[in-house]
Amino acid sequence: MSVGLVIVSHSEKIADGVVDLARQMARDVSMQPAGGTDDGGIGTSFERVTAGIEAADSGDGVVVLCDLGSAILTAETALDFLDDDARARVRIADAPLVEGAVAAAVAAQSGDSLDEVVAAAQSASAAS
Amino acid sequence: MSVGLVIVSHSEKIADGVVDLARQMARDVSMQPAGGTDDGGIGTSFERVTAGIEAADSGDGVVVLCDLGSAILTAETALDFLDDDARARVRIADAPLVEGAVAAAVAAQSGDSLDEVVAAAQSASAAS
Amino acid sequence: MALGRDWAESWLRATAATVAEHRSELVRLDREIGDGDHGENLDRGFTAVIAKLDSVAADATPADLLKLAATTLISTVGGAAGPLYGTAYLRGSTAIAGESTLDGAAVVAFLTAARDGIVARGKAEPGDKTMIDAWTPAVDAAVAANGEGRSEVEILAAAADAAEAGALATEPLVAHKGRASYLGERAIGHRDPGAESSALILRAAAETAAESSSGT
Amino acid sequence: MALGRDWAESWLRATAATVAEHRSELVRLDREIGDGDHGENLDRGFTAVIAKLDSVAADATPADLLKLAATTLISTVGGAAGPLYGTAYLRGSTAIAGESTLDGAAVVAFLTAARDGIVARGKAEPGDKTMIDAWTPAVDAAVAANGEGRSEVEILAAAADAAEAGALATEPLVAHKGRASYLGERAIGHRDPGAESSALILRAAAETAAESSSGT
Ligand SMILES: Nc1ncnc2c1ncn2[C@@H]1O[C@H](COP(=O)(O)OP(=O)(O)O)[C@@H](O)[C@H]1O
Ligand SMILES: Nc1ncnc2c1ncn2[C@@H]1O[C@H](COP(=O)(O)OP(=O)(O)O)[C@@H](O)[C@H]1O
Ligand SMILES: [Mg+2]
Ligand SMILES: [Mg+2]
Ligand SMILES: [Mg+2]
Ligand SMILES: [Mg+2]
Repeated sequence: MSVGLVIVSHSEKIADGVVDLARQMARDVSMQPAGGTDDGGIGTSFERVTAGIEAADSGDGVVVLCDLGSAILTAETALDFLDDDARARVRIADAPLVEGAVAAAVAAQSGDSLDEVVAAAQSASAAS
Repeated sequence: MSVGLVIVSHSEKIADGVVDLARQMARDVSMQPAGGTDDGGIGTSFERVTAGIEAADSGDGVVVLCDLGSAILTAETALDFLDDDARARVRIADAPLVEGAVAAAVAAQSGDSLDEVVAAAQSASAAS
Repeated sequence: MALGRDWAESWLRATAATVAEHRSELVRLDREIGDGDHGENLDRGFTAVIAKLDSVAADATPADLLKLAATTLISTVGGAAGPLYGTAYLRGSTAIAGESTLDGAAVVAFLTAARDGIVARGKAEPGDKTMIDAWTPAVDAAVAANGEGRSEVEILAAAADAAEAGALATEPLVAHKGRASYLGERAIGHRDPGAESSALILRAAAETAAESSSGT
Repeated sequence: MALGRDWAESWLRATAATVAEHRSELVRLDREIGDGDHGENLDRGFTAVIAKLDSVAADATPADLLKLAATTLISTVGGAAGPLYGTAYLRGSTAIAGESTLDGAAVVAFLTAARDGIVARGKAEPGDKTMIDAWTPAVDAAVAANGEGRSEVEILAAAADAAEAGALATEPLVAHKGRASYLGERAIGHRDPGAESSALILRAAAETAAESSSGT
């Protein structure tokens, strides 16, 4: 297994597209889009984020990438509702969404540890 | 008028979603998605980028935001093919795609100059 | 007389009503320095809260109702206000867990924990032009009123007055958190929508408290 | 005998053929350290180039054909190789503009300008594990062969040999440009797909030059 990713965006299209893009360089990584509100509008969904974290978690850890500040607030709230054991395996990366997701996906595909995948996301800058 | 934006992504969904997202905070800015290949696959399209720049250019300048490195190569090539006059009004921002686009859109909406919009994009970091 | 289960329910219903009434004003404020959805977000959220109130057991505590509001807002608001108010009600309800009626100290405990929850979630400081700029003066005023031995109703009225003043006082500020922070100096002259909605919420608390203690 | 319009057309057709033949090998290399589309990208691009060759005027120069290839690749490849090879053929064609046949100096001028175009576009340095690691030794070998007074055919053969060696020599490198740079040390042991396709392109140039000068 490997570290999984959750892509939290205000836009369903962005989250889905980031998964498509990162998938090209990471065929085997569990990547879950969590974009848009429950009804697909612009905003974030606690349910989609929570479900994404559960689906991405194979036991090796989950890295959550977010677009704007309120996506981070939603992701942090989702973490609060996890049990301690699950929460210990989840990290919210301080990284740009698209660029961080691709870097994290490549690291996860290579079997990197949770901390390494977070570091890969966070060292991703604008397009390289 | 105001500075226009072109959102260059390897994914049509990402480019479209970024425009939707940035639109919320910038109702009047010309924002053109240029995502995916000519047939909508994952990749970048010289034609879509060129058309995006033309459509976004109202005379006050255009800021181009890109996801990965090959998107920048495509955008730079598109710039090479513009006439000198048009090219002088276009800048490729060294900024994360989603976060930079939102910041740039807000600046453009406020009537900022081309250089100011570029600076806004480039000072955008991971989610704030 | 005291603030019990019925007051908590009245407060939530009155909040939904005032949010619906001020929906377009909140949208307008958020359009000026944000994305224009704050009124919709809260209207959606509190409408969902109201829809759940009928199924609450008769022997529920105020904390039970406020915790239900918390989880419902978290699930339905869709913007920053969802996790922020959700965390506020959640932490606030924890602070008064098990109490069937709230005295002045309990009201202060609730407001303090709610404000601390918003700070824990959003990391904003006073002066950052956020809802904290309504909540912090509200908590200070509540603490002072309680220290002077005032009633629960008076404590909530003092909190609501301070929150309104605090919301107004966000107008000259530059934002350092949330979407308005993208605007830099251009946020000056605009009231923070979350501070405004916080003032509405606390005014609803004060008014429903006054009504329940006058026995209406 | 000399390298004229017909050679340029033969080279482009041979390139399309060798790219199609090695398509899955290029895909495999790109899957190991990139996104796995390099073979498809080039196959799509050169197929589009070929489709345009029939409409080229009989009195076209080599530069005219190579410029057509440039703009077609830019429009159709869809990956980094599009702007990179497009810029290479564009700058290369500018360096030999108007010449109806290419002597050794012209071949060197073309290769040098093409390589410089890739560098101008992609900002890669030798050793960054990119197509530049095939092009730079190829240009160096071509310059040397021309300095020794060798024929155009020999110059291109020397360039192709050097490009192949350069592509092979990318295997132990860490990438500093392009997608493979995401992999860090894990790119070690894998050949750069763009260096490999560059070697194929230059081999096609040498082989078609040999054929056209032997009069076949
Ligand atoms: N980090 C934060 N800390 C405290 N309050 C915040 C923070 N971020 C945003 N807010 C509040 O949230 C309000 C906006 O809420 P809303 O419109 O629902 O969210 P969004 O920005 O996601 O659309 C702001 O007016 C502000 O009061
Ligand atoms: N900045 C660059 N400079 C030179 N060559 C580059 C650069 N970026 C990528 N390349 C070359 O492009 C090749 C990949 O091409 P391709 O697969 O078509 O692009 P993409 O990465 O967009 O899928 C790499 O193997 C490398 O040789
Ligand atoms: Mg809003
Ligand atoms: Mg919003
Ligand atoms: Mg590729
Ligand atoms: Mg590609």
